[in-house]
Amino acid sequence: MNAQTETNSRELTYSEAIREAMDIALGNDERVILMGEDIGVYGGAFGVTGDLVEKYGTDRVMDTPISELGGAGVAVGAALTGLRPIFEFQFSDFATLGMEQIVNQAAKLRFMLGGAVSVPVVMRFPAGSGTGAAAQHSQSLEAWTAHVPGLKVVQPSTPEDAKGLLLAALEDPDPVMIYEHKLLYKMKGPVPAGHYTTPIGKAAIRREGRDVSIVATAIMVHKALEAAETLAREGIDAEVIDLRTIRPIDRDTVLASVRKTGRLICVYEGVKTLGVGAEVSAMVAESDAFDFLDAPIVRLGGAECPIPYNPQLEKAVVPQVPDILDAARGLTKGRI
Amino acid sequence: MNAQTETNSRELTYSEAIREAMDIALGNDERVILMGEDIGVYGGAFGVTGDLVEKYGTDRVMDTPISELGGAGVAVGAALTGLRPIFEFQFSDFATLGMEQIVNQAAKLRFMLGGAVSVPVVMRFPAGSGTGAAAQHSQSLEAWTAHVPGLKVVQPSTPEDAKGLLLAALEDPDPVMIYEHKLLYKMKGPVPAGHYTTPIGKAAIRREGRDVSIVATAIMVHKALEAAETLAREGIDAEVIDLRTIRPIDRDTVLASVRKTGRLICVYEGVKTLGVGAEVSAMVAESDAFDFLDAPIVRLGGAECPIPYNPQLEKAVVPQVPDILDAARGLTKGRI
Amino acid sequence: MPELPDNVPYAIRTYSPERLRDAFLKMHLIRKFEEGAENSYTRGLIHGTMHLSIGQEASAVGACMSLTDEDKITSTHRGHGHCVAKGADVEKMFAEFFGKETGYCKGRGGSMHIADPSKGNLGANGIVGGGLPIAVGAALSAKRLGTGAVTVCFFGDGANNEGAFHEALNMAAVWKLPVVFVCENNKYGMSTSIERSTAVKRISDRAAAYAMPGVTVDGNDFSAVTEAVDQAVAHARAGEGPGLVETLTYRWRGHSKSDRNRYRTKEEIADWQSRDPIVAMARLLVDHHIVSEDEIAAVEAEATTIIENAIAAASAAPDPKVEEATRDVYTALILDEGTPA
Amino acid sequence: MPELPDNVPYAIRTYSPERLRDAFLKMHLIRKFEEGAENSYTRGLIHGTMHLSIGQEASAVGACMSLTDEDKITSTHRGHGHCVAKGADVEKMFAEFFGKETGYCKGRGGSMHIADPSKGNLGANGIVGGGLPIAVGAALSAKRLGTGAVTVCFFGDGANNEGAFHEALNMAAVWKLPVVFVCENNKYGMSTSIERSTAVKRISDRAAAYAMPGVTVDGNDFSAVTEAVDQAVAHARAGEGPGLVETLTYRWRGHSKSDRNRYRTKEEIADWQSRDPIVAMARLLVDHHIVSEDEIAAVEAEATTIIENAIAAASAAPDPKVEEATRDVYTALILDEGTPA
Ligand SMILES: Cc1ncc(C[n+]2csc(CCOP(=O)(O)OP(=O)(O)O)c2C)c(N)n1
Ligand SMILES: Cc1ncc(C[n+]2csc(CCOP(=O)(O)OP(=O)(O)O)c2C)c(N)n1
Ligand SMILES: [Mg+2]
Ligand SMILES: [Mg+2]
Repeated sequence: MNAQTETNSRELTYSEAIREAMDIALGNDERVILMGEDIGVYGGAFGVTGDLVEKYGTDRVMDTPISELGGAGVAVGAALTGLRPIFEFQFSDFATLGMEQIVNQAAKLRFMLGGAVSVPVVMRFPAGSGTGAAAQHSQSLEAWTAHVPGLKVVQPSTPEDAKGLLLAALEDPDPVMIYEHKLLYKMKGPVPAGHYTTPIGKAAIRREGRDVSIVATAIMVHKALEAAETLAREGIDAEVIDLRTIRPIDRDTVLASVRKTGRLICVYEGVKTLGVGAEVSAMVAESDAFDFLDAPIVRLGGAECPIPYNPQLEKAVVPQVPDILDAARGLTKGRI
Repeated sequence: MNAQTETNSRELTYSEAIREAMDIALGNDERVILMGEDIGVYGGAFGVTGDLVEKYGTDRVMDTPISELGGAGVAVGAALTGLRPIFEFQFSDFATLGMEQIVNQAAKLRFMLGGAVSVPVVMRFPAGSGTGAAAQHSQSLEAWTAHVPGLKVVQPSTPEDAKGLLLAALEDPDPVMIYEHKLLYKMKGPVPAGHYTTPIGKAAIRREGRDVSIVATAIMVHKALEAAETLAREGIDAEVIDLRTIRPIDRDTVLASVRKTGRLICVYEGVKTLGVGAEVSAMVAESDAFDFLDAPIVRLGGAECPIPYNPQLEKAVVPQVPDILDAARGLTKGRI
Repeated sequence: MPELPDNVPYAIRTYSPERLRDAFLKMHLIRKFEEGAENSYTRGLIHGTMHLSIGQEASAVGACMSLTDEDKITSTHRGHGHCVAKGADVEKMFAEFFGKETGYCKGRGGSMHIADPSKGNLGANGIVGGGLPIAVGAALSAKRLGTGAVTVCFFGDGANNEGAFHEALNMAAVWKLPVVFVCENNKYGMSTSIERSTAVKRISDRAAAYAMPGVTVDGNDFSAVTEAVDQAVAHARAGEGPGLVETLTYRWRGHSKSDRNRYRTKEEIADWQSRDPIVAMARLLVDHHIVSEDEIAAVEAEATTIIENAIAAASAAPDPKVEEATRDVYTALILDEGTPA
Repeated sequence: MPELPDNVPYAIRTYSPERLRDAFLKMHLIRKFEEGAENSYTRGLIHGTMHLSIGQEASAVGACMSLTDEDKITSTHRGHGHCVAKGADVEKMFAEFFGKETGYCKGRGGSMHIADPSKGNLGANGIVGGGLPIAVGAALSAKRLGTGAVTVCFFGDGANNEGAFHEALNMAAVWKLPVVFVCENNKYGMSTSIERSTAVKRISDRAAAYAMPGVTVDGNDFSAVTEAVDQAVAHARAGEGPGLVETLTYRWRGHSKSDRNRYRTKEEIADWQSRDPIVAMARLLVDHHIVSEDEIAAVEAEATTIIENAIAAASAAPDPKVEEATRDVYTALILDEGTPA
């Protein structure tokens, strides 16, 4: 953050930061509209849209019927013809109903039409577990869209990035999928005022370190940082990388870190098998950074089960700080 | 294959083998029904169901309306209440419409209900490129379902396995997703007569070798075998593993091979990023087989683009034999 | 039972005093269950969310009157009432709500997934419209296996705009399956009124798009619900295909706990509260001498006791073991070694 | 043009001889395009699949009569006709069909994705029902941006059972958007007849489920199609909301090249062929002295020449470069460095 940023920034929650980004976009650009279930007078299931409908009216902050496939498709069609829709899936789990439009249409239209069109649609996916809402309301399926060429996919972990990435997404001519972890909505952090963008495709090094690289996404960034503090007291100097964008992944930043530390832990909430960390691991294992690896690449991902309702169980099936500590200690044991 | 197998086996195409499996199942078990678009009098878009409707009637070989979400959901509900449906998505691309029922319902019902129910549904997904049907009819999205706990996911590469895995899927109490590569439908191979099952969760070593492990799925198995013949003439002894099941992956077989060869190439048609090979690579990189690796793990996956229509372009964006040759030569250069 | 004249309400004519008293008890159980749930939530005992059906009791209980344990239902996120109506044990329901190992889902599912397959309840569903195709599948099983069972598929007015609604009703009609679609129209899908979400005024008018009978009834009138659903169930059971029944009702509470009720007025809520389905049921039963005024109070007291005991027992029940968090993902993970060919 | 009496068909009353002659030429162009496509396929020039619309020309051309280049259409897998009707260049269409760099999609899309955004054609679609919500989105843009444009959404009888149909029509109606849904009912979705797939006989009857006007017309009667669609377009353009027009027509060829036509009879095919929409159009134009018998033949000859030239030119056009296979996935992959806050 530069000096100017610091002067202008206030503490906002993650959801306030997103709302501010939408407010700025709605104010600056007539083409921007918001669409989603209960984003109007209700203010959104997680309160993210808040009272924007009062400021911009129901023509620009549109409650949709409960029609995820159709709603997503309307957003795609609108983006194709001049609007800049921001479509909210109320829970990312419901996007399972909209995948056809996201993957077959939004992601592919430009390519299939030989470059004749762009689809500047932004979609928001409240994701993740921790709210006691059980298996159908707690998934982290970002790996699906991150697997699909034509889409750009981001997972902001801080209020500042939540705002900056949303504004970047709106300026991007291509479809951008934004996964927001529900437990982050109430998290506070400094957010610069006014319009700014956070680059899509760039990871952030949240903590520099020499001994082990921890590449994390979304809420896991905070767990990694917490673990890094403890590790520091034990003499283990962890570098924490916040991936931020998971399609395209910032290869350079990840590889540079691994070349430096020789050890890699990938931490993500999605199911371990074929979750985002699988790609990070494979990307490193196929690169020239492989030769710098001093130890196997550890992945900490969600357990191989749906998210359980019971809160203790719910916590047990996603990586926690002690898991990161164990992994880092194991990797560095007797080696530093 | 044992002696008995050889006696009883005939040459069948992959699609004949699947049809034979369905025929046996329909004949043996009143609870088995087939559902899908145009699987009756039309015989299926790829002719897989053939004339089964004539033998078993429209009550057991049911043409559905063009309603993928609803059709998949009906199959789930029927499986939950006593039937054994085999549901065909006409093209795997259309399963993007049915993901809600596959992922939120079929995969999770047992877990969410604390083990009170099982969902013995089988779904078939004709997948892959090579037919000139362009971006919306050529995808390989098996990584999506392979990411989802509660599902079992297979990708048979031979007629024998196509039959054996389908019969195994029907005996399995859990939902099994079967990805069939369209270009394999016409491929011939020996298929044992009568009822038998191919175990879900077990990879097959198609060719033993010492120098490099090639872990491949579906049609890529054949390209890998073709490459291995050429490599053998160059003095490179490749081991070719056909993954067969991609959830759960047969970790033991893969790791044992890598421990032996020290080199790994993953070959798959799905988009490289977050495709099945990402998991294979990460699984090896996090295991004790890591210490046996003499070189980076190479992944050969689909290019980062939708499948183009033009046949030269279409071919160029998925791995071909020369790509496997290059990779194997590169990995072994000066080392064996 | 002697045949009663036509001006006597359908339910009175059709069901024994015991069945009617039981239905009345169930309505009270639902009300008390929901109040107990709300209270537990307020006391911080609940981690997740919940959707209360207070005000909708007549619809849930009325719709299940002619169903046996062989008949199936599929339910929704607002499913506590359907579950009680289909005969569930409220202690096991509370245990689930509290995330206990003794709950219907062993604490894995919670409020949105309570199911009771032994009684034919295939479960609540967290996905709006998710149960619609599943219900059609259950009806397909019944038809193919010749069980004679009917499936009642509950869903809300909001769900009627999901593609799954369209696909499910169409298939049910084309294949003439024994399924009855019961749309509990409580005027809102979360905050979005039917006027703002749905192109038609009466959801039952959509039945014509599937060439099936469709009817709208007062969902707070137990007898009216029973009459309409029973007829549709009989029709389905006779092999004449599916039907759609819309029950007009109202949820007194917010959509869930995050609801500030900004999309509706206090007057509207009060108006509907003045048409309490339980009060109406009590009047019906007293008017037709099924139960006396005294017994009315006794039934309520009985429900209160049952719920209090259920909450106490469920609270004391053991939590699931954390080591068993990933149990029951698969029925059989033991890898089959394959059979020789 | 002097006002003509009511017994003169709508199209004759409404459109100039030039427009009518142009429509007739377009119908021929579609027929010849399809025949040329089929012939190319038979000669092994085509790698992929194709869906021919021979027999459906009146529906495609009739439905586009009142549209300008600002108005949009969304089309289907069976989209060649819609594309020609909306003014596309048949040479670029063939080039696309042949997978050439000069094609509408630079050889990346092929038959199922031909689009011509410059003329308002948002494209064919390989996903049945995929274009329905997209059309509603285009109509939303038109309404918000005040362009006055109308979107015509083509889809088939098979597509009417997709959830997307339901969701799209409902949203279009709730938001009163300028979109006209044109269902080309050719009796089959692939092999599945409307009787076996659809609970209603007339798809236009489903319009009532969205409180929008619905009408069924003879899709082989150019004037009838034009009259119905023009009225719906005018209604939509006037801000009165969407409409549904069902055009009854028939595809003479199989669904695609793998079709053995087992699900329909030779007699049925012959019967529909005897009601050739192009022959009917010729009769209409001759009867009303728009063109003479001689000119009729000249129009057909003109179409033949245009198509022959287009095929020749497209065949000679360059293939895409293999090195450029992954071009145009993104509009901008250059990573924005972010703006300072
Ligand atoms: C597919 C899907 N979309 C959205 C939601 C979020 N959601 C849960 S309940 C609800 C409202 C449902 O309305 P309705 O069907 O009328 O049932 P009611 O809550 O009124 O009983 C919404 C939007 C969901 N759970 N699933
Ligand atoms: C979602 C989806 N399901 C299935 C298909 C396969 N398919 C292509 S065309 C077709 C039939 C469509 O019928 P209809 O809508 O009547 O159009 P028609 O072919 O008759 O013009 C089918 C099943 C598809 N392309 N997309
Ligand atoms: Mg409701
Ligand atoms: Mg058709």
